[in-house]
Amino acid sequence: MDSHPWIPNSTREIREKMLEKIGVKNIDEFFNDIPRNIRISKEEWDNLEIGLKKPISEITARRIIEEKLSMNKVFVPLLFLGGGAYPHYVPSVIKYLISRGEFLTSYTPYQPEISQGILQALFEYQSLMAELLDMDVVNSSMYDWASALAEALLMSLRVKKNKKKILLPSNMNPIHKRVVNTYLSPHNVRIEYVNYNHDTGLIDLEDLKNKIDNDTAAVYVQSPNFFGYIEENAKEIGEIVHDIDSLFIMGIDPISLGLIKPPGELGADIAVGEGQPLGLGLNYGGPYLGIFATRMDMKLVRQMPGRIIGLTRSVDGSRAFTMILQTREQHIRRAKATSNICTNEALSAIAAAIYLALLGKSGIRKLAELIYYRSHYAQARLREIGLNTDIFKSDFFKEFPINFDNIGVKYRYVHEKLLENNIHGGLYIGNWFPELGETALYAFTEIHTKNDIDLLVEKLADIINELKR
Amino acid sequence: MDSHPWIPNSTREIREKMLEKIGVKNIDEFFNDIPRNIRISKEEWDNLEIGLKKPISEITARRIIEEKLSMNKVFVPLLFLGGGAYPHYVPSVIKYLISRGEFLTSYTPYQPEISQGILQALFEYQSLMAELLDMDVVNSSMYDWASALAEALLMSLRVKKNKKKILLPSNMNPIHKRVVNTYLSPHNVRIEYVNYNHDTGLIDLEDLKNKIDNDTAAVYVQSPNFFGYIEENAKEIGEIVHDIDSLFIMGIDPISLGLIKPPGELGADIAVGEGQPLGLGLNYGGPYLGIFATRMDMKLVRQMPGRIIGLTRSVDGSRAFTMILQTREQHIRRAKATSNICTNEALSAIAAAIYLALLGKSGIRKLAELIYYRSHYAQARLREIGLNTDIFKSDFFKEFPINFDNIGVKYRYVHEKLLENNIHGGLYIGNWFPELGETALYAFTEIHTKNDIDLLVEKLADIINELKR
Amino acid sequence: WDEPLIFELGNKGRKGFIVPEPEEEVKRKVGGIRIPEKILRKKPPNLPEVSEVEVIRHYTRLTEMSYGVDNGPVPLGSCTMKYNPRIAWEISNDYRINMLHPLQDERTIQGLLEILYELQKWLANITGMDYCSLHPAAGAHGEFSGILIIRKYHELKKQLDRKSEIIIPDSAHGTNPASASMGGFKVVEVPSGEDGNIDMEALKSVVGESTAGLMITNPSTLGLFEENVVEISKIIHGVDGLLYYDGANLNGIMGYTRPGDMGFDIAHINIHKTFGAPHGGGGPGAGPVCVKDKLIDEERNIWLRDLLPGYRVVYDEKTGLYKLVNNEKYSIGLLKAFFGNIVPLIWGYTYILMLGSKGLRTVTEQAVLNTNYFISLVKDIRGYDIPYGKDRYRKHEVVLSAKPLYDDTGVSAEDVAKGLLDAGFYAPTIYFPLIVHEALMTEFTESETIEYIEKYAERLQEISTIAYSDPEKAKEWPLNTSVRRVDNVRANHPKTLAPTWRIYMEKVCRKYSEC
Amino acid sequence: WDEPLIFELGNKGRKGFIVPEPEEEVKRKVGGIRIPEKILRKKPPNLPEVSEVEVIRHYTRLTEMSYGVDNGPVPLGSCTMKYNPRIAWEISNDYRINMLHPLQDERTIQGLLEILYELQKWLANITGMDYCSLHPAAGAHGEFSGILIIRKYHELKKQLDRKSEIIIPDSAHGTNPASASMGGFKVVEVPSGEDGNIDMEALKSVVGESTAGLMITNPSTLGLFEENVVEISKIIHGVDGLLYYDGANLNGIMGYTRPGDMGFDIAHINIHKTFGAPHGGGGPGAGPVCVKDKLIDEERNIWLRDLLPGYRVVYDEKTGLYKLVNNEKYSIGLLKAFFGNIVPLIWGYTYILMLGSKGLRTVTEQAVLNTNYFISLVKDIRGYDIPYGKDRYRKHEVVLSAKPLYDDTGVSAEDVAKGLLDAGFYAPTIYFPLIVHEALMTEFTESETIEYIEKYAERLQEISTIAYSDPEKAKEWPLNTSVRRVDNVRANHPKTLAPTWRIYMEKVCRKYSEC
Repeated sequence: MDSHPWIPNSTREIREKMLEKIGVKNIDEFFNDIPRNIRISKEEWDNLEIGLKKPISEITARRIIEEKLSMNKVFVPLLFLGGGAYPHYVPSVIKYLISRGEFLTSYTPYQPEISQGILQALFEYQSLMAELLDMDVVNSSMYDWASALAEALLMSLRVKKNKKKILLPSNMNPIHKRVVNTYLSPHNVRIEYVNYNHDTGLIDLEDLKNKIDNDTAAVYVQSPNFFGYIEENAKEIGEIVHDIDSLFIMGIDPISLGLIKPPGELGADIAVGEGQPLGLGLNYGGPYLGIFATRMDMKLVRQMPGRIIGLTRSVDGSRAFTMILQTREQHIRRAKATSNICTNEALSAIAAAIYLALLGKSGIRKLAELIYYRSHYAQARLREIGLNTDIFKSDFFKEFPINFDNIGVKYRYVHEKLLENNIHGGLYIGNWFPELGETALYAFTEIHTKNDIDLLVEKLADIINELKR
Repeated sequence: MDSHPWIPNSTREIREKMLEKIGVKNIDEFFNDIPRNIRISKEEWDNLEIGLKKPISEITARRIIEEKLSMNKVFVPLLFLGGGAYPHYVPSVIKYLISRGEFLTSYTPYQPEISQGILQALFEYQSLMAELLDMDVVNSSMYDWASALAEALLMSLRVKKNKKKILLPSNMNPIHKRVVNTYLSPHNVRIEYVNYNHDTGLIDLEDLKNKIDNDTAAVYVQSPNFFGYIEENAKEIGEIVHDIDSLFIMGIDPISLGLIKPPGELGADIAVGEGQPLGLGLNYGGPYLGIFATRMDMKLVRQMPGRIIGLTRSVDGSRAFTMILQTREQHIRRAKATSNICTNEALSAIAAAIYLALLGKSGIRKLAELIYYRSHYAQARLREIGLNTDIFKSDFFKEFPINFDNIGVKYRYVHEKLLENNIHGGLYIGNWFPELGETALYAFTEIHTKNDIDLLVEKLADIINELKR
Repeated sequence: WDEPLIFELGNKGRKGFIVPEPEEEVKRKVGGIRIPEKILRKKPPNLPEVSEVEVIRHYTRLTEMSYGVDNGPVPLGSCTMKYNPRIAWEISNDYRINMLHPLQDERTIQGLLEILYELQKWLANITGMDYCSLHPAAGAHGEFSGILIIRKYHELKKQLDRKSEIIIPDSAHGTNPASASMGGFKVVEVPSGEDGNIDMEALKSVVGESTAGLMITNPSTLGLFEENVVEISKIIHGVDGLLYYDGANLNGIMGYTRPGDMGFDIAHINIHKTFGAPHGGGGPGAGPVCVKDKLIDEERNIWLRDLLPGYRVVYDEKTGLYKLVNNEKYSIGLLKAFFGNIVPLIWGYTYILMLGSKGLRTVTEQAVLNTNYFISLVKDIRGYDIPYGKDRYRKHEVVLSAKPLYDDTGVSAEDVAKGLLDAGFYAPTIYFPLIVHEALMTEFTESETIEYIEKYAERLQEISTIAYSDPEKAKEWPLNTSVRRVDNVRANHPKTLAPTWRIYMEKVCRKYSEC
Repeated sequence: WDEPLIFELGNKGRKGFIVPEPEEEVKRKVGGIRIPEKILRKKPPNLPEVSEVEVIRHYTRLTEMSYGVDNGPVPLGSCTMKYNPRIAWEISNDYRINMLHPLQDERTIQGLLEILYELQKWLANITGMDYCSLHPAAGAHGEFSGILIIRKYHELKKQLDRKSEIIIPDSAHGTNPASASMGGFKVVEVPSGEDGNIDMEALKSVVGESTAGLMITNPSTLGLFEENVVEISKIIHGVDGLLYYDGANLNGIMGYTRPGDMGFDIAHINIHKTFGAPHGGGGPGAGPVCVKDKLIDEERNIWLRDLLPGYRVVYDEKTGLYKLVNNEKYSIGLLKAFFGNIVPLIWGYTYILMLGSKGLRTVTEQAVLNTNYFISLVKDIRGYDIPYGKDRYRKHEVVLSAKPLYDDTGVSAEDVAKGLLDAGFYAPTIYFPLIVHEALMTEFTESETIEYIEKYAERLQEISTIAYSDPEKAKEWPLNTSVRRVDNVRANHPKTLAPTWRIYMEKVCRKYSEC
């Protein structure tokens, strides 16, 4: 093969020089220890369908990929899907900064002296997130909300060693339920679900009190819950949980914390959440950012999963950053580690940190307010055209369910009609919550202007009117 | 006004602190020296149509601009326009590197000690370009080819002080002719045009010999010329020019120099050209890169326009880069400067340098060959469908004129039909060269695959066939 | 070079981003915020107040205080830090990827699904496996998936009660035992022999009824190919255990042999190692998991592929559309909410697309050639030793031992590492694998230049020379980095532990008045 | 920190980019390359042979050895180096701009034309002029346009033979006399008075029959508003001269007064200064030129706007389309091949769009406030003086004189500049304007933080202290930069002059065997 741009030593001259110095005739000799019967011949390998078999130019690759990308349809801003991932605005500053190669192409900073920049950036992420959550300790990222939640539950089982039950709310994200099931499946633990109040959409406190017991290691609350409604009784729930010596875990949408009391203030022992809204693209589901935080209680901290960066000093007394509490981790503790996580979502965490720095103290509040206003405006307008936008009677943040039972067709029909108008409607949740009938969850953020919402309302009104005829 | 992200001191507290320290009551006081009768009132100013009058969010701005951009139609790769700007592939490495803020946001490196990086990058541009051109001295950029040519002509008038005539080829880019006219208009100089041979498309040597005289300061040759044809007699022309003690100026397409003898080898005293093909986007005409080079002859060098970076030493003997020969320039020499140029196209020059480094010694040849092949393939195929692709009998590089007189309609009709098929055809040149009839210049580069060319041919064949019916 | 914390920057009232006001009509119609008082946040979070200018400058400086492959070699063994081609950066930033919602109608993302479909196929071909899921977010996530597949396999075969052990060699990555443990298995370690291969007698002695499976990486962390892999496979399969392939070291064998051919049932792949996606200072990664298909239960027609996590992309001949499938009944389930880590997957797709099978073999060849060239330069340097498999060629990496150096001079592997940093190089992985004393696990990958490899070897020589002449000097390294050696005791001491700024301010700063 | 030249990197046979092969059918049909032997290049250019990895690393390092606004203040007076908002970076990299050919059918670029149309209008409103052309590529290009407009004006009025002089104050930017000279005019300099205004008596004494026009920037390079501008305008117009406004210092007055209101006929604008486009280490810039319209020839109906260079975008009510117009008959013509420097224009458009009139006034206010705050911090530092207009407030910039320092200690403005570099700051423009001895022309713009301005002032104080105590030390600066002071004599000496690598190798290196 010709020399390749990514393989600088693949020239004939260099290869020969190297082989000579090593004292072998050809490269194949290095592979002689691979038993013949499990080797793949060059011919067979070269003919495997792997890429286009031979190296191609960037020019050709771009054309091939361009053709595929052109088959994707972008609906943003006319996309009203939420359900755990939200169309938010990503400031250009973030795209610029996380493109810089010193961050992008670096590894986990095992050598702190040469990596102070990225260590500081991650420490700042932890610190900024701690302020937003009002929690003390934040790790430097998990894969996503769902896996962070699952690890939080595993952690609570370690902390509350003899307790074998987990209480989850039935109004939590049903996708997260599946992830929790996967993570907890190898362990001897019972998962029970606390009902939600069908009137308010919120956790039924009575049901919680009935189900919580001494065997309960942790209770989880998602707020805003899957329906988008704010669990206004979170503090009370926390007290119930703590009364029985369980851990109180909260799942949050970070932007909502501009308006809603943070988990720390509500008494949470562990907080988890999805960092995607903080300056990460939708990217069809990843990479996102699992937020994981806990109180400054060594009993908790020592059981935390994931990397933690700490602020300390160098030998000559200047400020320095380094990875701390590594003895929790797999590369030291192996089978006894608090988690197997190694590669995390560090660059996403830095993006989120930049986002929080850009918005700052007042910006996060203003953003939450804007989203609140826009989503409630949407509710009001959709109510006017005869849709059932008030399934629940409490207050929501950025998304809410709309019931379409009264229009006489399946939601699927509405979805198709909207698609024809280049609008991607909300998330159908009738399969997960059959008790809610033909219901879809619609999300509204700062990217949805009044005009966008009015357009959605107009098209939905057209669909409804056409059905009436 | 609220504090603005780009104006960090625009908070009430900081403003007050500053005003107090200065000892003034309010900001208006700073403007008291502006006579009342020429001041604009706040009300009047605030209501002027400037942006949206009030500051807006990045989110809003993006939507507004997105709406406009969506009204632009991108034809690349199915765009066959040339005429001085060409659709070429821009490697991602270039886009990445010239986005880095240390280059992007820096100024002309007046302070060499803190700007060695950008100085070295520009020195490397000069040096790489010198190798490609086989010239000794290259400045660190002009605005574009046309203005570089105009400055070259002004320079030759300075070098050949008592000569007042310039000979230009009639087959040069007619847009460049206009720019030359503008630049030379204030000066007492005669511009004459040398005919081109209607058989070969090349400069008519006899006509040149007739027109050149002792008063001729410079003779310009563009190769490939405006028709895309290679001025194979360039060396001979150079000798004719030098025989009469004129300067020989060549205009080139840098990529063509992978295949074609460089101006240095052909005897050029000054070389100019357009750097846009070397990794710069089309950008509707700018920023581009004016290439400007000369021989290492202090009589020439001292008359060069533009910035030049040199390699030298620091006081302690280490290698260092700095701007040299600044006494030629406006900021020192003022009215006696060799040019008024100050801001140039430095970042474009760095992009071109990266491009040349990426392609390297063999890549530039391979690229030129590819373009040669693709454009000649297009010629062969278009000839097959009955178009007159052989107006001239010599050889071309990446573009050539096609005459449509035989299909019975104006070229405009063909253009419209192609547009309907989402193809942007070549450049109509019948207005500039009426002697060529309904003729358009079609360009083909590495971005035009065989399939793209076949598609163009197919659509043109359809148009022709439909006309025959 | 000292950069303040973002909390120390800024000024009251500054902001870095303008949040639009709600439209007047929107405000009017909504009326106001009706969130109950008891849940309304009163105290704003203590976020900084900085301008956009300050944000750009702050992070620009932090990047300049960091080090990645763009700056020079990052020869961390097993981490496979190769060049990250910038074309994939541009493509992965395309809005036609960034703006796709994970729950978007499948018919509207056919282009992306085609990319993912092809990537699944290519990875299966590269590994010699049959089916791949692109779901896991990282290597360890893939491992955990694999462990859960092993678990599910035995569960479906109704033998999980006795299948309680996973065998792992002592040279394995830490994630292997951790993953096995997260999967509820007991970890049984087997030692390596002098030749670097697993000690077969020891293996045989631990394999038995309770063996659920075995996890190895091959080539091992010693950079050595496990020569008995076929026999190992027979032994494990003999007790109906499954073989798991840790793909971290795939860069050493691509094009010469494949996990599927060696007898592995399950394998994960690190897109951010072998296939050129960047590591982002810790992540994101992507760790697809693949299986060699086999029938598990004839009656219920359950195949190993049915156990894969997340979603697979399949092509529906009938509709001509790509779609996602997930066997809800037998799949081990979801390990994260959505499809997978798309951005690194796009990098991997681009990398493979542009190299093809032929190019990937060149990758392996050059990576291995670089390793052995490096060995030829350092093997005779005083103080370093290359234990295990004395006369064998290495594949993707080599583990030097600085034990002789340490014994002779007291200069440790860590000191050597700091001596490399001091000269502007990144250090190898140190103190791993655990079976090598004073280990320096070094991997250059195919994208390192001969010039750098030689300079690196020269620096190791220099370090040796200094260690033998002036060991105290070696203990001082690094001097040229942005900070000197970090005080790890203080960093981890409960009294001074500062995982966030608020804790630092409260605990370290206020209590000890040290800020 | 020393980075080799790209020519010193690489290795035979390496490449950084794969060029595709022509398709087989293409090769077959073409047959071969038929370029005549005599013009075919035989010797390949001596370009380096480097891999993509090396290119990324080389330029990454070069960027880290550079300094821009992203790194800290670049207070070069009159250069107006303000923050370059990153949103415009993203927008200007959009393929729907990058891939538009300048000769593309106007109907297919309506979005871009609308942007440019609005920008023309906004710039006209900002400057109080009537029509703008976005054609010029830089400020000096705009100036040259303006001079040619003056020339054409007099030519059309058939008075060019006597209109041979352009009047320029002694505080003007170097480009002003250079542009006038390129326009074929004789430059007549007028001095500034003690108050910083033009010496009106001197002006009156040079104005006359031969006065073609006058070029000034207002506020001047001293940062002072020309208080007599209305009178000056009357004087120049009185002899039928035209007034040209150099827009470099527009940042000091936006929202308070406009060149059009002051009596100027022609003005250029630096998009890369006032309107936030980056300077890219030297360019690209964009220098639109605007005119206050007036009738030149009633009979032929020629207006000043008809003289504008390049193309203007107009909106055609009839078709509802934007289109380009150029008055071929009276326009001064083209100054470059195509429309204009689109990328910086897009930056400027975004900047103005996001700030609006109100925000632009805040820009001016803050820039001026920053200047005067800086003055309040440095005015009493020993060794610096602020000549001209003693009690007047400055606008966008201030010129300190280090003459007292130089007289007292021998430490010059250049030494001060190097002392700033040594502390990690960029230096002001030095030795300009020429009328100030040991000038330090300093402009922070609105985007500098108070924190930095204060640190900058502190450093000037430190420099003064050191200069008075240990002047030799000041001569040593800088010590902390990537190189020490550059040997300018050697750099410019014909014997050692090395403008390219080939010349360096041939002349300096081979002759003196110094490489």
